[in-house]
Amino acid sequence: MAFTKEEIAQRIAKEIKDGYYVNLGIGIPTLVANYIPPDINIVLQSENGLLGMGPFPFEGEEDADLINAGKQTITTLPGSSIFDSAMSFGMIRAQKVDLTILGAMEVSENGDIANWKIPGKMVKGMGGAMDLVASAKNIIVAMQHVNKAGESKLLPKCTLPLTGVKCIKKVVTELAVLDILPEGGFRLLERAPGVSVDFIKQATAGRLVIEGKIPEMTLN
Amino acid sequence: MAFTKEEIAQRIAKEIKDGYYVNLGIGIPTLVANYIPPDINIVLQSENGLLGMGPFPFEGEEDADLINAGKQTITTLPGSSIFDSAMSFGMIRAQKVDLTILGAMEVSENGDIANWKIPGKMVKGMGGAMDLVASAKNIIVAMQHVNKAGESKLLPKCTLPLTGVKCIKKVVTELAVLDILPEGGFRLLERAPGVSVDFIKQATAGRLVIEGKIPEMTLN
Amino acid sequence: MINKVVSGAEEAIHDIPDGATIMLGGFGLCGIPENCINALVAKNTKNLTCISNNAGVDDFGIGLMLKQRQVKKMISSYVGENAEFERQLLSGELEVDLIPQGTLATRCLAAGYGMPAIFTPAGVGTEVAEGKEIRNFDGKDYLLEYAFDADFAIVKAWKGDTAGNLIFRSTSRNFNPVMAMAGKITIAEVEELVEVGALDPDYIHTPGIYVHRVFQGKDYEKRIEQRTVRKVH
Amino acid sequence: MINKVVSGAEEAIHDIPDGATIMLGGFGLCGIPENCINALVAKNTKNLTCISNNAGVDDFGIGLMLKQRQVKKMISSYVGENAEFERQLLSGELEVDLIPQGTLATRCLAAGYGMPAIFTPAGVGTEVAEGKEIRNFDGKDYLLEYAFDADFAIVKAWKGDTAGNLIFRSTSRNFNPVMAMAGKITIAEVEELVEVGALDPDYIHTPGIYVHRVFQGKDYEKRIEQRTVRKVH
Repeated sequence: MAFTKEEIAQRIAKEIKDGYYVNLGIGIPTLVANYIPPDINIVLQSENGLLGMGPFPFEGEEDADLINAGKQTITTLPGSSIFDSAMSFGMIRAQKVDLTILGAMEVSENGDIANWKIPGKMVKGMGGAMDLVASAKNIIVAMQHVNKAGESKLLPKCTLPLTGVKCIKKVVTELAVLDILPEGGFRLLERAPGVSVDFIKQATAGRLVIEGKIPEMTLN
Repeated sequence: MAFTKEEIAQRIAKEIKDGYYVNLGIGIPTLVANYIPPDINIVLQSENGLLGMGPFPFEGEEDADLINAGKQTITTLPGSSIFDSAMSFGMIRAQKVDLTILGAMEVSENGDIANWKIPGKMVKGMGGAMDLVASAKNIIVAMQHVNKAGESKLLPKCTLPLTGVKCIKKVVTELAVLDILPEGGFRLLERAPGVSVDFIKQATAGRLVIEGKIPEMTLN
Repeated sequence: MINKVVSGAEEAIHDIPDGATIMLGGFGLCGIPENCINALVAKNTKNLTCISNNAGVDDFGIGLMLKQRQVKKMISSYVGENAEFERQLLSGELEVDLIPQGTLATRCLAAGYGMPAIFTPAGVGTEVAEGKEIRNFDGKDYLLEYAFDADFAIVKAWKGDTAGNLIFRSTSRNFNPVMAMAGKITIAEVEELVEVGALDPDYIHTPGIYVHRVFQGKDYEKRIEQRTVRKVH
Repeated sequence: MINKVVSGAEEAIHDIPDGATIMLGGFGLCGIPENCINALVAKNTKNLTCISNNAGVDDFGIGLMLKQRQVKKMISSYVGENAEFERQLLSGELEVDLIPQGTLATRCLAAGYGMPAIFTPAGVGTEVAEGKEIRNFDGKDYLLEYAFDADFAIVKAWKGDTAGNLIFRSTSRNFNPVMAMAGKITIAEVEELVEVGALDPDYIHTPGIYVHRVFQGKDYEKRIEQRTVRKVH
């Protein structure tokens, strides 16, 4: 059975280590916050200028001045800090953020990512994504393995305008966990429960590297 | 009669206009603060990280955490602000400071200044002087016209290691007020009461430009 | 102290001419200078180049200026919430320069700190890098990006004093302090204007030296773009 | 929150090896990390490269390390208050790189903000420019100056929480926040260590992400270098 979005988020949460500063992108990455193991201490960075992001506020406690990078009303946790946009991207560029998790439209086998523009169709802008992917020391992509038309999003080469080059380290989809080899290629690390290696092969357009027996993903 | 240091400071205070942000160097420039006309509002910047510097504290009210760029204990005025060294020099480079007043060992007729080093003798460092002279839109030098050996400090060319090039706009000494012409040369603007133009000529090694009758300096 | 107080938004923006380049603080609708935007809409200043992280929504913020066709060019990082914007862009009525959010912030910082240009890795290998100088430091490529040159910066603060010192509240800080440093003329509207001495010098976010005009704004709507809440359990 | 608390100066500096490059906050004797300096003196760590605006005085601050010959090289902007320093420099025992104060601060900022290099006009046309790349922007020359690369930054704050968030008091702020951002490992000693939640997030000067170790210092002398007072009239 392919994983749900919630399960992708849950699987990614296992990559987060005690003491990490983490930036979560919009979409599936946001869900990761719900699955942080209770026994580790981490801090969420929101690139509009906050360290120590907490959960959504209770109804009636929303504060228009307190939002995350997805423009959602949020709360802060004790020990949080607020700063301006220059410092926010300063700490991102200086690699003080340990892990960045973001969505993608396409990832290529050499670690390129496209997630900001569909020429002639969608012109929303890159926001902070280009800064994040250009600087983060560790980036995990959370996305569906194939798009709505059934085409693989794991490609030999991205077809959409790039967000960043050779920057993605790991991809978690509803089908598999894969890392990207230094020499290029998606190395299959884990498969969703009941999903066959052959099925993943068919869904992956880029070079897939399969070494030995591939275990099933577990969630805790 | 040549001016005293206090009188040099008093004369320079006349150059300060309402609404100015001013940086005062160590020595005679510091004295300028005592002569700001009471009818204008100005703000003193201290490059260690303060806008709105006030007078020295009363005895017993010194605060080790509150000093100026000369490491002297000071006070703040209502409306002051504290910032770090990067912002302090950021606002200096961005020319937000309207006027910088500093001392010099030598000034050349093209506006170069030397005030930080005597090779083999004095190695104290330039502190913030190089930043200030490289960035300030308006710099006035307050100094003695001749050194202790009786040699002119207004030269065709500086002999000491430079602090900055083509940056000084005006020089006020115990003998004269001079500005530096865009094409080079010290233009005599005012002379100290009773000091003759000839006396100033003899004390000035650089090219002295004298146009018309030179008035005496007045102090208020 | 130098007094920077003006009577209100109208006076604050009175000399922004058609064709000016202006910066507008805020992230999404959070911390935007509502009063000054409304005054620019009322005055119908035209052909503006606007540097702002976002472009408002159709009926609020910079969206109001877009609707009236006051904007010639937008320099932003993300404009996804504004349908009229997208229409004008796709039809070619509006010039748009989309740049990475960190590049936007750091080009403001560069202007405020007197640095003519900065280096950033954001956009290397993408269309953002087209025509730009690339330089390698320690094995990593960086783009050379220039400091912004804005005629006016318009920001919104929580508290300000008459000397122009500003304090921002929570994440409404965002681009406001960096833009406040970057304008040739900086205008600050504040929710609460106080006398000098009322703000602690240690906690000023923007020193008054960077601010040329300050006034107490009114009728803040502070609209929330994405109201998200959790259930009480 | 992530807990950054260590037991004291000894633990904080325990892994600073001989030959390390360290930054030390403070301006003159104001805001210097007294506890860590004393611990480095006690441990007698050798061959240090010290980046610090000043070099202390003969019997206080970095002067104590100089006296013990722990410092191989100083990178500073002004060292005028230290006779032992001048003696070691003139005799060639000590390497010294004197750089403009703003360049020092901005090279810290560059490190903390992930900018490999910055441009500054300070030092153009002087011996500071020797061997450096000069670039003209809009008719003005600038030097290319590189971000610092420091193994450790040691700063002194007024208050800090267990997550490493720091607040500085008055002009003891100076170089401390920019150096706190610039160290590979940043150590902060604070006059008062508080629990998370005790500091207002809006008024944090250094976010904890930049700080790796924090401890409550003790026995602060806070020596005054130039005690200047005015008469009561």
